Amino acid sequence: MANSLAEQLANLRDTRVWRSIFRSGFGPTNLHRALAVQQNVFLHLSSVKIRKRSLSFRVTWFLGTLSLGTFLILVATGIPLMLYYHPSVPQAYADMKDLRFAVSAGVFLRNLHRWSAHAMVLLVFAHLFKVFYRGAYRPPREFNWVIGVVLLMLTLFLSYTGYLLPWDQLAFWAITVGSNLISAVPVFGTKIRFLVLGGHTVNANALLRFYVLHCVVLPLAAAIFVAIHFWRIRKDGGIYSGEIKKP
Amino acid sequence: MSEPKDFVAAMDSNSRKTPVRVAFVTRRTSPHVKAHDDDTVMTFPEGLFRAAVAVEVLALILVAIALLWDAPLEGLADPTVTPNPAKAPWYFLGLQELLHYFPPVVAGVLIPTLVILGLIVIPYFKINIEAEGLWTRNRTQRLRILAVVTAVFAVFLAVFHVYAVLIPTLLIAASMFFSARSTPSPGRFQVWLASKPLSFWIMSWFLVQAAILTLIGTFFRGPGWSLVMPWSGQI
Amino acid sequence: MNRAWLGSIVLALAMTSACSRHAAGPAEAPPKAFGAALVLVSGDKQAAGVGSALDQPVVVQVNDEKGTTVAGALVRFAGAGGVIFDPDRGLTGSDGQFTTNVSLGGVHGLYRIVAATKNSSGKAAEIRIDEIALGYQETLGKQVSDIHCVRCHDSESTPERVSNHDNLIAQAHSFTDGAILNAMSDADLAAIIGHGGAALGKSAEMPPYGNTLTKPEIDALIGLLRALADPPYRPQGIFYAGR
Amino acid sequence: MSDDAKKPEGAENDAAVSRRQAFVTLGVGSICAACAGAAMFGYEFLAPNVLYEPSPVVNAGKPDGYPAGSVTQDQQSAVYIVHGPEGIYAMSAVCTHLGCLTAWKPELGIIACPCHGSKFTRAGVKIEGPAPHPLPWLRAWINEDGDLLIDRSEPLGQKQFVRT
Amino acid sequence: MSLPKRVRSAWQYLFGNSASAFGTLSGVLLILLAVVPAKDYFREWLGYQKQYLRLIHGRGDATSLSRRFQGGLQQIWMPELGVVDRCTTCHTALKEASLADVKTQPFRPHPAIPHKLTEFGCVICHRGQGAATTVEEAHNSTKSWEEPILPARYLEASCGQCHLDRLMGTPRLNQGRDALAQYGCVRCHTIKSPDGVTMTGSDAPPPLQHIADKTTREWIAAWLKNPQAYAGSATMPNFQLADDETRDISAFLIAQSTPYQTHKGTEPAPAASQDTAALQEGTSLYGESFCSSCHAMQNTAGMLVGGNLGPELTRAGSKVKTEWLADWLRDPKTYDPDTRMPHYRLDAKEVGLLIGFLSSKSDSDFLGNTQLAAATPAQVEHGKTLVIERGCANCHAINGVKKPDNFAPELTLVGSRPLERILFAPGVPHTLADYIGAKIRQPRSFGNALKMPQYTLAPQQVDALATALLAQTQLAQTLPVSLRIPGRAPSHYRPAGKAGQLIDDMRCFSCHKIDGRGGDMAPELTWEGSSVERAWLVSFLKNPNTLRPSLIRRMPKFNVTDAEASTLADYIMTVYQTPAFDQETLDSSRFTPADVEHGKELFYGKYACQSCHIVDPNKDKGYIGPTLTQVGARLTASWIFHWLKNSQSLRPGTQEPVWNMNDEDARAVTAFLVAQKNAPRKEAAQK
Repeated sequence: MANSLAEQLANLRDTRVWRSIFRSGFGPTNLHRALAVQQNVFLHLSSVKIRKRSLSFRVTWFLGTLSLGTFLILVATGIPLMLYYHPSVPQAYADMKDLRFAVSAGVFLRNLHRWSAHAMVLLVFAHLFKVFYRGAYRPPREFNWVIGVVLLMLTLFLSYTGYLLPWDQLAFWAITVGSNLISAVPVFGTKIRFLVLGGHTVNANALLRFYVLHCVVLPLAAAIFVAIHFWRIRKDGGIYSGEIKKP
Repeated sequence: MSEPKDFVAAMDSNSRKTPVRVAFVTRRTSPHVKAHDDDTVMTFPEGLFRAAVAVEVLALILVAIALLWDAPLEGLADPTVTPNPAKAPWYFLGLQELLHYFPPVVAGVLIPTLVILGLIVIPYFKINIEAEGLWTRNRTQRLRILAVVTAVFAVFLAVFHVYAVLIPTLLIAASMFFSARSTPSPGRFQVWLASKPLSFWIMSWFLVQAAILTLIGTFFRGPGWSLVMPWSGQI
Repeated sequence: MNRAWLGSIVLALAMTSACSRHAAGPAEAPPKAFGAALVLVSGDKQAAGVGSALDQPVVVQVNDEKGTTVAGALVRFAGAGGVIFDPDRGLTGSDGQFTTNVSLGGVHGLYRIVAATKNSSGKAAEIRIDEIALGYQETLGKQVSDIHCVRCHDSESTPERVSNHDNLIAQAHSFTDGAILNAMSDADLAAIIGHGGAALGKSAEMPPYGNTLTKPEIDALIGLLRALADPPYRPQGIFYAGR
Repeated sequence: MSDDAKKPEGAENDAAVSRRQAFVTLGVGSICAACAGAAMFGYEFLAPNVLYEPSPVVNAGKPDGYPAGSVTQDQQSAVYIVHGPEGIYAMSAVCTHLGCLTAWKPELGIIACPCHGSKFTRAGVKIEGPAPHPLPWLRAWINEDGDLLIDRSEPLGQKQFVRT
Repeated sequence: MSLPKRVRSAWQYLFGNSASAFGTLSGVLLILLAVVPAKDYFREWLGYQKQYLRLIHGRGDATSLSRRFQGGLQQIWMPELGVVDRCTTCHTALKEASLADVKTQPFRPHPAIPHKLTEFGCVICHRGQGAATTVEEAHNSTKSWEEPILPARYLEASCGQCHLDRLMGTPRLNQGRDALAQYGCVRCHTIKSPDGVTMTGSDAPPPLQHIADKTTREWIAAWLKNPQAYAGSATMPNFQLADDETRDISAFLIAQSTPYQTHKGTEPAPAASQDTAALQEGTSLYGESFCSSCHAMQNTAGMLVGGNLGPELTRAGSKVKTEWLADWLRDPKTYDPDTRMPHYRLDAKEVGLLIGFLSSKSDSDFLGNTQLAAATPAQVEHGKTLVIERGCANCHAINGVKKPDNFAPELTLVGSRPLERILFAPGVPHTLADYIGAKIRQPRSFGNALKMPQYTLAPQQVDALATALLAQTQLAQTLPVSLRIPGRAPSHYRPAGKAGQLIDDMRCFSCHKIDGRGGDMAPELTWEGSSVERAWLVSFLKNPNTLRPSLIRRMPKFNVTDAEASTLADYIMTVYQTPAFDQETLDSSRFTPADVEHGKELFYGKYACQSCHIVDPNKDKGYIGPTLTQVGARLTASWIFHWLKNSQSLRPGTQEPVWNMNDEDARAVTAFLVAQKNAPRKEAAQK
């Protein structure tokens, strides 16, 4: 049975339909393996071959991969959460209660989303420090470092805008405190705050703006920058795996 | 960039020819080989499996956490009642802690902007590219500069009573002085420290500082932003 | 997951032990004497709103075999359903009596509280005391009763009102008279309250209240009768009438 | 990991290869199973457990408000309350064709749908138009307070009148 | 193989290379993810629903119970009330009366109440969190919701959110609201009803502008030290003042006092009669004047006997000066224009007797150890500071001290006060109800510097006060106005003219209610003119004989003159007429003896009126209603007739049942009653 299933799968891979979608088949040879990466729009961002040393845990601690992992988890949990969320006052809070008490697995999704968000901030910071300490920011990777800093900012903004959405005391006051920081910016401070909040206080407008930023603008920007970041890894010579002492 | 170039590189028009990496040895770089290409493996499946394993470990941990602990949710937002203490998200608590000491323009704008700018310009610093030890050149002069900077900084922080920053700063400065010490048979730790460039020291100082301030803001601040112990149950 | 379970169990154990230690509170006074029997002095069959304190304290007395009072005997009170005693244990006074204030639980109905003492050989003697908690309906019934009913149906006079019970030829049933009232259905009671005694072949001294009281008030009154009944009222199996 | 690294690719023995293959199958299979499970549970998640919708039972007030011979349309709850010679009955105002809200035309004495021109009598029977069924009758009754209640949740199979 | 080796080889097998690690971890992840739907399946509420099905299984009416049972999440949604209640998900049997024997929650049926579940849901009354579906979150105070279930003893507070008026089924709420007014809570704390009416005090704190003429500084100091030591029933709280503070406040109060317009100049002060015979006579006069209708006094057994409208007089002799008492008894208004005490028109001898009697009611222990030296200006100044600090002027009129505004926190929304804003005293459980209770019971346990004084209250009163305060919620303010049952608007009815002056002079409103104004101690007089015969009224005003023998509180004799009685009677007969019926409907002169005889049969037979009323004092014993021996001289035929038909419409709340008699019966009984015009017999009244 298992054999025939495997055969059937193998046969499936040989069909025209399969080939038309995946272009290359799976196969035991390095050619197949190379094609699998090359001909996939996502995997294509990385190179076909990778330095063996850079795969060692010691080198990167996989912090970049993990950061991407949290981002994917956040997207995967965030979209279902949007189905039970209205960005309006005070309905947003009631929706939190519904997620907690009425929606099947709603509380799990929210927990996972929330904890992953914290994990992402932590991992991105860790990634930054790790990259710094192993010297991977140095030329020719200096621009990718800058993109990394931009991604750090995006991560912080994503986390921060998401913070307001539950519309509870924690959210409201964290955003009140945080947004008042903006008004400390010389000259334009209060103007920027006015624009960000869509008003003079944290209110329904602010909630809607944060919602749009959190669900559309920032994830899109992050996705684009992540793509550039990955592409630049390849272009800048692969994952930096340290200098090798001469044998 | 304005210096005259020592070489000219041109694109080869032969598209069938495999591109080869070429190293240009200029006047400003030494000719010895620092690194050479390593063994490579296929990204698929080896690299991807490893990435998948890493992400799965992460997912396992996060799912377990999500199953066991509920995300915090407090009462409905009430603009008339400020909870005491009102805290920002944890990653901003270091900033909030600074705000406790400095005026908003300094702590809320100047410092974050400087940090971001600093992070961005790091790779463009010549000194980092060289990656040589801080004390390898101009040792006395650099020591003098370090002493002055440390002193100015210490006075500044002491005036604002920012001991949470002052003490770690002094400790880092002390270890810098320690690494600069010329001892006949330096220990391995000292050798390791001495090999570190200035950027390492600045980044370490930033990391330690951010960690300490965030920890204080998260765990040691209670009602009215007063100093409390985490086990007192007031946070 | 295991660790969390383990942690919560440990925490729960720690908390229960902490609580139980707290509950023990001040060390219990050892009894100075032992009695053989407990006698109720006063305070049973009181009715009060749910969760509230009874108006009168409950007083019990400890006697020895010969029936003389025992001073310094330990009396403990206990009750289920959230009954609170103030205090819940103590030694009898020189008159052999022990007094406690009782607060009833949050559910309407009968509360059975138990007072116990131990004799010299450690055998417990106890008495059961019934108190009644009134819910919304019974409380309303009591208000109605206080205005319209008790003057004739309660044979006891208080400083605030003089009982009219003995002035009647027909002896009005006490509301606690479960032996008679339990046998009457809700409809019977509603009829006699609403139409008066004369309409049902009983004494005309019971006036009709059908035009005075509203239906909810009559229902509330019946609810009060059911709550006060002694022996307690046990409704026959009610079948909910579907639409 | 280090073992693998030392061996040349071709030297992998069959047992190792098949074991590796088995684990890969297990891994991919698990992930597929998780996705399938998520898809199945997705239905559970997407189907709301509680609804924020008005109750299907509508209180239409006292029956006295509907004089004999009248047809009253309750716009809010999309029902007709008709007081015919046999008593009061309730009828859905939603056209059985494609769900448009029909309207009572007092001057013609018919119920008409604005969307595709279906017309019904006051008993809900179709006169003309594309509507496949007559307008469904709804269960109506008088509660203890004397109010007329109408249950919109399911159509009645037969005629039913409330006598006042 | 040793264990570590085994472990190592197992590890190597499962995680040895990236492929096996991938496979193993995917499997583990799958299992862990399977916990998510499993956790959903073992939800608390699902467990309760299964438990319920087991419970009803095997009961006689299991079929109909299970037919009515609805599984899954249940929700009551009322957007206009802001109600999302999922309580019925677990409390499945709220409407199942046949489960009356089930005592375990969550399956107990709900006791009968006037409101339907589908009208208001659960949390509007019980509080707690309606949206929650776990026991802990729904019932207890949590981080996200600090509103726990309201304990049963305070449940009437929820009624008070809509019912701003007195409600018969909520005695505790009524008691609490009365206490708020009676103990002067609302004189310091502003408490507004949701309809915007500010609660006002019903106590009558005496003005202190002329206090020096009334009492001594020693008494003031001793009273301030502990008011309840002077009179156990005193509503003035204990401000827990130190000796030097009472000394200084008393100094200030005496210093600020100004003389009042006394009778001294015009009439000689009557001498207090002190001999035994006079004392005996004074005691009788005190009794005959029915002073105890308003004033209480301890009897020899230590029991307090009498009303609570006026102050307790057990130790009055230790308090007041005799010259002041003489003036007061002659006409209280000269000292306090707003007093509730009526003007008794006593003659000099009677005043003397009463002074003698009251002076004998002294307690040497009370003032025994209060010795005060003459006050220094510093003490007076300090006393004034204290008076301002303690807010004495909130209740008392004091020269030179204004009534402060917003002296104490406003309590309009105290029932919704966030716990975060509350500082709990040690040992007080962290719930709002416990906080309020503790605060009322022992205000100073929350800090010695607090201004709130110590009251002497029974536990039931504390619960009642907490209940009334817990009704002051935000929800009460925001509920739809259509749900509000407004309180009765305070009446400012003020009769005019000569009769109005008399009514004011005799302070009829202290006991009687007319047109919505006045006390509830005595019968309402709004339609008195329709009810009584003028001749009877005049004689009653001059010499009120008792109508209800069983009552302790009775109408005092004011010694009115003929002219005054006539004026009052004229006014009452003209103005206090009901629009409900015409006096002319029944002509009593057309009653025949046969009517009377028939009425008598009905009276004694069909209606058994004798169970509550007395017509023939030798035979009848009824004690509840007024004696009817002379009812024909007292009441008009039309009133009796309509009274028999529908008493409640003429005087809402009367104990007389609505007989709803037919016209013939009512006419006959009226005829019988109108015939009862005998003069009152003394022995009957005393029985």
